[in-house]
Amino acid sequence: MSLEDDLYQEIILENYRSKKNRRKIEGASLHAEGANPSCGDDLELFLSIEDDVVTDASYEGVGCSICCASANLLCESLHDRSTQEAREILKQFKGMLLDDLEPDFADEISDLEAMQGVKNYPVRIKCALLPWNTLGGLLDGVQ
Amino acid sequence: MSLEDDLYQEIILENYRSKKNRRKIEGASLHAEGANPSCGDDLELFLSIEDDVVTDASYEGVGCSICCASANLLCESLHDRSTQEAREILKQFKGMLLDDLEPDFADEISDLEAMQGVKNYPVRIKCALLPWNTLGGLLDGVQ
Amino acid sequence: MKQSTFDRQDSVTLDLDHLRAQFPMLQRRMRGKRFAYLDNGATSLKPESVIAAEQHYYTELSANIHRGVYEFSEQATVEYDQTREKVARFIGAESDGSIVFTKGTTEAINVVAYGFVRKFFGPGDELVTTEIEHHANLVPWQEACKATGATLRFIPVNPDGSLQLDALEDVITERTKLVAVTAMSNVTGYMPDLARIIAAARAREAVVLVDGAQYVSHHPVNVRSLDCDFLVFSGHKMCGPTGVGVLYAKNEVLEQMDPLIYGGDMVTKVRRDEATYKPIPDRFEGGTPNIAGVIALGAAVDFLSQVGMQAIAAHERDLLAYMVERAREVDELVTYGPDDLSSRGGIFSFNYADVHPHDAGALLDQEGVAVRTGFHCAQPLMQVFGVTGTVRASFYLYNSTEDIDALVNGLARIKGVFG
Amino acid sequence: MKQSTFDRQDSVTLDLDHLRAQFPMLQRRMRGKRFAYLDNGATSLKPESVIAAEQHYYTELSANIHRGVYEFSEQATVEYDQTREKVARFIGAESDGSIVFTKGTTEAINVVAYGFVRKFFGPGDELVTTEIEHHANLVPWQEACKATGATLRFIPVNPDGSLQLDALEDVITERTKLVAVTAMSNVTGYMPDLARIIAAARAREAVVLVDGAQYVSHHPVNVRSLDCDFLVFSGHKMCGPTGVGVLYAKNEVLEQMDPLIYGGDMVTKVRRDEATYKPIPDRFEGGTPNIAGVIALGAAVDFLSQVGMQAIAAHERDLLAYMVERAREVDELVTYGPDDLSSRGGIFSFNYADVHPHDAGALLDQEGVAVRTGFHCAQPLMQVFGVTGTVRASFYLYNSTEDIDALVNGLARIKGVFG
Ligand SMILES: Cc1ncc(COP(=O)(O)O)c(C=O)c1O
Ligand SMILES: Cc1ncc(COP(=O)(O)O)c(C=O)c1O
Repeated sequence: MSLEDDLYQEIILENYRSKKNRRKIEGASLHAEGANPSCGDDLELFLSIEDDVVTDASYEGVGCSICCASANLLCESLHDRSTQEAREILKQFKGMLLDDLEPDFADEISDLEAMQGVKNYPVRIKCALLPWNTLGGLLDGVQ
Repeated sequence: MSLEDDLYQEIILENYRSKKNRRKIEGASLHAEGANPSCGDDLELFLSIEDDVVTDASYEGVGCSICCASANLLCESLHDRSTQEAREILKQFKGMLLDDLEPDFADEISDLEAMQGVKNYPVRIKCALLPWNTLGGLLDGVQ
Repeated sequence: MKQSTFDRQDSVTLDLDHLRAQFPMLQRRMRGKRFAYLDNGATSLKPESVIAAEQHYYTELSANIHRGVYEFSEQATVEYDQTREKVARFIGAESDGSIVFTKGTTEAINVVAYGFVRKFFGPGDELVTTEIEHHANLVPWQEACKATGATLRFIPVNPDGSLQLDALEDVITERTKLVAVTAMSNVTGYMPDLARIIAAARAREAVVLVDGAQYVSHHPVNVRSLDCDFLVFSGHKMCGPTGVGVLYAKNEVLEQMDPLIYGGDMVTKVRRDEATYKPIPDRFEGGTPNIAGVIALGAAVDFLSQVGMQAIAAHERDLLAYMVERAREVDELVTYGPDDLSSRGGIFSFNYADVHPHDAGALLDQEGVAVRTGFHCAQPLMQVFGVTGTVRASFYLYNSTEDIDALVNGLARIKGVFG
Repeated sequence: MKQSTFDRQDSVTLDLDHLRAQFPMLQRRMRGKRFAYLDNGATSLKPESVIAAEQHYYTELSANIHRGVYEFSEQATVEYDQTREKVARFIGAESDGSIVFTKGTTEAINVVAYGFVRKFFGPGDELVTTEIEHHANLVPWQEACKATGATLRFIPVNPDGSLQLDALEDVITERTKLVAVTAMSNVTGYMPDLARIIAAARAREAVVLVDGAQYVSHHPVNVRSLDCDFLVFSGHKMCGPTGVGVLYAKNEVLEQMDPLIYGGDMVTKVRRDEATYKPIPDRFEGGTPNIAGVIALGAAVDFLSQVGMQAIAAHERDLLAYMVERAREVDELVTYGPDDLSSRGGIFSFNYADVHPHDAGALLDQEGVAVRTGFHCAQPLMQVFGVTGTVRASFYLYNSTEDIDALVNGLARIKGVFG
């Protein structure tokens, strides 16, 4: 497998280039910063939550294509999910990259599976996980 | 050459065992301490000087056989020498051990040559030199 | 941690020939004689696997770790981090403790002396240690006490170099904030009852540092059951390379401490006037580390684990017993350390009559026997014994009774010269 | 120290094939491709002679130094001390200066930050550095200033990463007690006019520390003509092993300083409550040092001296010129550092359009090209450039134009993915 097939496949590049969720949400219910000091990735994640449902998600900051693509996919996948569902997606995503588990995402968010190839590139796993770990921190604050 | 021939020859062992100069001189004109922290040698050297002539020399302290033998030989060799002569003996002794020079000691102090074998044992050179370096410090103070 | 926990039936006997064949130094001769290496207290010899691990790094990776986006740098980072896990497993460190790599035991103790003692201690606070410590576990505390106004106190020592543990309650008081004690004296092999000392410290809520430089390389260790806050040791004494050591620390203590070494790799954000720091343990590893050394330390831990620490400890106990027995044949020997061998690891200190240790060592060298002579970086203990130095024979897994025989035979040569 | 002192007619051309054959890593392939190692700023590859020197210590000596009375320990001590002399000669250190072995540049700077700045500085005193420094030459000063109340000041930086030396007299004042500056930026290769900076410091009687981590390994150095008080550098960047570095210091300054690391081997007399310390430089080398590392550093110095530092510097100047030329072909490249190549060593930092450096580096890796990406432990300089990171290619004696061609060709792959 070449890097282009594994890591830099079209879905990932599209999500990296997408500007749709690359914005601040003014008055977001939750927001937090996450950084990988060793590679300079530095993101801020915003969530709007109404009645325990994610109504909007966005991110801002700098990061490599894997990190930004992962952040965009995260934002896409959370729309209209309950925080409980968000937790489940997070768990699946981390399991896919860290424990080699086969993910079982709902059809409409199956683009997340595009990130699976990252697991073959140990140093990039933390790029892909940065937005998700930041999400984890945010959700831990919601009970 | 065995260590016994080189280092532990009879003259050295005799000088090591000799108690003659192993004593304090009360009211000595000069005295100073010298130590090799790395091997624990720790000596005090005493000189009585009258009219620029060494009338008595002695040492006290702890040291290995090479160090103590060297100290005893030093004390023996300084008797009735002027400080200028003492400086010359010191120079010859150091030259013998450090610069591989052939020494030219007066007959009555030719026992000093017994220390020549030490030069083949680099770690022991500093044992042999300790009393002499201490002497050097003392003589530097006399002008 | 006491030997009483060893079950002799459990202990596998070492296959000495097989082990010795793995140490290139043991194939050498010294002064033309069979090489009897009895200076393991100073540093250990290295097995091929450790030497190969260093070489592997330099010939197959050679890259710097962290932030590398290319194959060899990634691989070096993985192997570096693996050693941290190996070392943690080796000493039974659970997730509530961290492994910090240092230059050696000495640096590890200084990290605590600066980051903990100098940061938190003041006049009225007390730091308890002993007179049997290696200078590395004494001088940093002296200086830290001087700098902070804290007081240094000592668990009293017996004339044989053992500690008066009955006095623990007098010395460790509510003012005690740190107890720093060796797990094994590098002069006598004496191993204090750490469980008792640590219990006394815990009762006063003092933090405990254990100097494991001599112990960890020779005995099984479990920091959880030991319940110390810090354990420090050196790679070079445990079949590993020079220039690498370990500071184990409980996270809750390490979290509060300031780093000693500031620089790259331990920061998150650096601005002109200030910086923020990474989480532990990275915060304590500023600068390019000894990458080859750390990777080779991993190989040393693998090697020791494979041989088995129980078996190593048992083997050395046998050697010490044999040494003590053979020493009885030589009237001129003056020996140091407690008579109770069950409280001692594989170290045997002695003097031959009043022959200076330096002379004794030089003559043993001629017989191919390597021992250490002098004060062994433990001058206060020398004062207790009233000597300026001793000759020290210290054992390791590859030593045999032959080495001890060579030492005893070598004593005849000392007798020959000094009578 | 400026390149203008090189006479091109003098400089011997390197026999690259012969040199490259001595580096085992250069016989390897990465990702199945010819290995183009352009990460010398992070660490250098090692020649066989250095790897053999480490191995020699472990297989033929293996003993601890100092106080050993047996053959192998004596020999190890001799070889350890010889490296001190070799290093002193290598940087032109005369008898009025000392070589202290440390773990690396970072520890060396911390030795000065503690033993000099924290000891002698107070409110009102100023420490001058720059925004182009590696974190190792910034963070220790930040913390030392915080601890002492001293003020940290900066020589202003130009947008291209060079320094505004016209402002020297404004920044270095009678309150300045230390000037700490790099001899070569690890991001741009920029080499400030040290002579001018040191003259300004001397005029104010300030002490000068030069960070030679990038410079010393690539250029001839003479501390006497440079007239700095401290020069620090790392073994691993100069064909030497990891875990060893050098603090050169003028004796008159070192004499006044406190040691950073307390322990064995740096003391003369130790009593229960206090210790006295050895003369310099031993006082600054507490604990068992990285013996194998120091001995192998000696081999690295021998190797570099034999190749010739003039020739190495000239070779890298040629490589940089070629790199800059080839870079002109690629419109998407954004480059960093002064245009005047005569003020730069063999380092080339760039970004490919707005592709994140991490992505660029990962794709170059696939082509067998090893570069470093990120902020290079120099965040303040990244802020000057307004970027979060760069891709850095850094050269050494064994690099050829082929390596640069591989890099330039690799850029096509980046274009393929990111357009
Ligand atoms: C200019 C400069 N200073 C200091 C350092 C730190 O060196 P080390 O990590 O070897 O301590 C480096 C290494 O990256 C450097 O390039
Ligand atoms: C008990 C003890 N503590 C500390 C040390 C210091 O270890 P290092 O010199 O490796 O830092 C030693 C080594 O001699 C030791 O035996």
